[in-house]
Amino acid sequence: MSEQNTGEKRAEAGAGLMQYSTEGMMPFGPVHPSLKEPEYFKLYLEGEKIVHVEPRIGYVHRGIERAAQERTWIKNIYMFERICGICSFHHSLTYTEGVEALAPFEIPKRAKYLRELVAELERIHSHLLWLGLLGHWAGFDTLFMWIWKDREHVLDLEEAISGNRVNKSYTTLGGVRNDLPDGLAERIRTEMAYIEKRVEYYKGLVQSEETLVVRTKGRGRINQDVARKLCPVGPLLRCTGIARDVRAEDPYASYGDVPPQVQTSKDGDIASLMTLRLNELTDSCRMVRETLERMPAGPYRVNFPRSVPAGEASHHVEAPRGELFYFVKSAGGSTPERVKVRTSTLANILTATEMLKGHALADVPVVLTGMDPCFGCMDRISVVDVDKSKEWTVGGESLRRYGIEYYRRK
Amino acid sequence: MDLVQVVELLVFPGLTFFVFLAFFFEWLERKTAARMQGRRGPVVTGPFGLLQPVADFFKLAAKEEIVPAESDTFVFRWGPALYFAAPAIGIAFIPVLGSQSVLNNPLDLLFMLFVLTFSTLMATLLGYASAGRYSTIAIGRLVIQYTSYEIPLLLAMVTPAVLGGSLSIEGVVSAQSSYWYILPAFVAFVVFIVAALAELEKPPFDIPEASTEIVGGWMTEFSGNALAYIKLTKNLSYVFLSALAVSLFLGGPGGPVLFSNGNLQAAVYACYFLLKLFAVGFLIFAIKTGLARVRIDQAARLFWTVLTPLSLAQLALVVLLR
Amino acid sequence: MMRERLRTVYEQMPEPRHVVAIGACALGGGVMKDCYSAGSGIDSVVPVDLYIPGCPPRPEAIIYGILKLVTGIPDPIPEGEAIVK
Amino acid sequence: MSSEELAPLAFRLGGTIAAGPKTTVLTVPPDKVVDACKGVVALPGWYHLSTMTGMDLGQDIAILYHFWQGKRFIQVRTQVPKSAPRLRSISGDVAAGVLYEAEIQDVLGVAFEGNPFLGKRLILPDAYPADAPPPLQKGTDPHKIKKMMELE
Repeated sequence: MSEQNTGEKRAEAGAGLMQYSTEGMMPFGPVHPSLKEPEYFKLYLEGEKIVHVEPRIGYVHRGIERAAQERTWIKNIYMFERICGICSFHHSLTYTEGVEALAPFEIPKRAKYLRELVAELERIHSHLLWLGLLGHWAGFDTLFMWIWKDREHVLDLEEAISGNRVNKSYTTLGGVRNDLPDGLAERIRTEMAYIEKRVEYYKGLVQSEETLVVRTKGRGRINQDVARKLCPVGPLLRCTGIARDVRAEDPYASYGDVPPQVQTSKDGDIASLMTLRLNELTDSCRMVRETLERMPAGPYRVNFPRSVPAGEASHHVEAPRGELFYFVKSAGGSTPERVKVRTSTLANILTATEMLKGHALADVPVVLTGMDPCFGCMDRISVVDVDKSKEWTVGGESLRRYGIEYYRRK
Repeated sequence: MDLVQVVELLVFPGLTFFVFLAFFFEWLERKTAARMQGRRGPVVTGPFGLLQPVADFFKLAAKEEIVPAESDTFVFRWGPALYFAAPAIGIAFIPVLGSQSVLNNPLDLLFMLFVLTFSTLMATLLGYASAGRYSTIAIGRLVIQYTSYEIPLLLAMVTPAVLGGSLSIEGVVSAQSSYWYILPAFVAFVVFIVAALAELEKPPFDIPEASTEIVGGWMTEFSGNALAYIKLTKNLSYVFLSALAVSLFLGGPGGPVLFSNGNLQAAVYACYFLLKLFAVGFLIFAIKTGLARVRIDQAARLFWTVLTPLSLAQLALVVLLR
Repeated sequence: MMRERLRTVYEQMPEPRHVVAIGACALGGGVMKDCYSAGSGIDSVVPVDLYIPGCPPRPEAIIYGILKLVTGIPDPIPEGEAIVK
Repeated sequence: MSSEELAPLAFRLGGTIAAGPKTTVLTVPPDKVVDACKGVVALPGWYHLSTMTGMDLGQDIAILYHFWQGKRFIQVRTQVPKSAPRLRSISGDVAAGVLYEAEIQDVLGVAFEGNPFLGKRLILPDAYPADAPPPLQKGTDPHKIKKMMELE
């Protein structure tokens, strides 16, 4: 890094950032009951109101992209799916489909259907997990317990299909690792009926439960212009009313045959994110059933060569949190030349800081859950106010002065 | 003060009895919440896990205690004892065996108000003394919450006093021999329960100790023995407020007379009291388990714009009726 | 960095305390062992009382392990003495 | 489809277009990259910047800007020499690029002028040795870095 030259520039850029003293700063993490992974948020408070947020997100940075360059193509599947525990299948799916795009092989149709089946099951469990966590972070532990109990049904299904609850290692280069076990289709149908029933119940619950409604309505609101500028992905984008879904726009696996009905909502706040995700749950249940019905017979896997032809491929899928992007470059050897991973949470973090601004401390957990953060994916970010070019040079008793100014302006 | 009174004060129906009730209430609370949430709750220690709260208390009390370097050591060390004293004194004024209570005073309803305020004040002081960031935020919330719920709570407590024409709990209890004041003062009862949830820092008003936002609230820095006593005090306050609701709105230990023997009848009165107490406790558990946490401004708005006018209207109605 | 913090937190914890290493990465680095920013086992930082393998371990495995810890904790071993069973 | 749309832009900036089955690659010189990205986001519907990739090619470092719409990607591509790895930041015009640029700065040592993270760490931990080369540059030994970070 050309360190010596960047000194001036650094000072210049630093002046544009908001700077506050540490008084009135509240640590939120790295280990905090409401964060499921170690991350650190510096919240600058004025009473209960957040004036500035500085997440520092690198406590689980591991260096996977570097390690991927030294492992064989097949070994990398198992590493990439461990980037994230919640959307692990989507990571391995994006990677394998990206690599398969480089090789002149047609993947069996049955394998594609099986991939969609497991991907949708994973979306169901991820969305349920999100809704439960939102309940927990809003102080509604009963909702949390109920939903996580229902989620176990889906995890059991995933285990029955692939052998593991979380890191499924189901997809592999050239297809999937094993066929659907006998008799499982019927069980999946019963469980889907159960999940659908529960989802209908939760739909009513989140709209009628007054305390939950006041905590989520109008919180963390973003509009379409902000969304277009900051490029969030997934439900965070769709809740503003922009109907973008990789599954529908750029179908992968068998989404061309069993397409989703893209759900949107208008308000762009946490309450609309809840209804949006619940609607997606219903849709996912439908897709799981349809995939089972229309699944063709035939082989579920073809042999894949150990070395992949040289070339570059970009591939993306709609993970539960939004667009998950992989860029794969092969030089023709047995290891990749470069694999670039862009996870959904990294794309959403800028929008999340925009959502947090001006809210009360009590809203932080709810709004942060709203974007469904997965910090293991995100590595580390320390976010600054990009829009504001106004200078903030404040020293020792900064916050007090800031407070006075704030009220004078009011 | 003779020996009988001392025993009454310290053992039955005084402190020891209510401390056991406090442990039982915690068990009941955990069990109810667990059943409502599809879990099993405590099952290991004692029959049905009944002794789990006791075990937890002693486990916590035996743990190493840590005093933060920046804290006010004196308050930090002795504050929990005073905090415990508030409900411990308060419960002595609750009639359990008939309409007589252990301690009494013609104006003890006002003293109850003082006890409730003192309890909150001690919590504030403890949080302040521990000098943590989470504690500081928490006591800010605590004070805001206190100023919001105090007036509705006061009005709700005055309503039965007006109905009974007495400012002593004994007087209110004995005035309810023909009918319970929950009937004419139902709104006041509801307001009292909601304000009690706020006083107890239970959902939806567990704002000062919201674990997902500010870790342990004003209790964050406490550990070991002090934390054990703070937790016990919270459970004791639970019992105390439920008992207050029973005395003011549900006729206290009053009910049909079954025995002419004074002692036997006292036991029957105690049973009546316990039944009503568990009913009120159960009501609070059920509300608490089924709700999400509101924000502090929403809580303040609820108390000031809804509950205060409601309780005022109730009081005016009661005054007009008399 | 994180090593020192972890050790500080461990030392700040009131007695009695036990460390449970859950998952392959906590045990010995797991699949991330060759990554430049990942450690290789938590027992090089704090003493571990119980290891639960798996990536990730099943909930039943975690419960089983902790029950083992609860029911089978040997008395504290004086410093310098080896565990002989 | 996007090739024709891109043609005037490529002509104006002196770039070349290569259309693949899924991706249209627009290669431009390093000083034109901001104009190229601005031009792409100005096309109707092409506001979404998926991510940016940095690649060590040996002598040069390639920077790829991935835009997505519908079934196609547009990849704006440029190369900077490894000896003087600097580039103008697109964060003023495409705000979503801020974090992606900062990430490339960390892992490959490319300085993006105008990025608020210039000279600051974003992805790398604080314990990453300051004198070690950026981790994704060729020839960096992960185990050596691990030793320097006292992880091994």
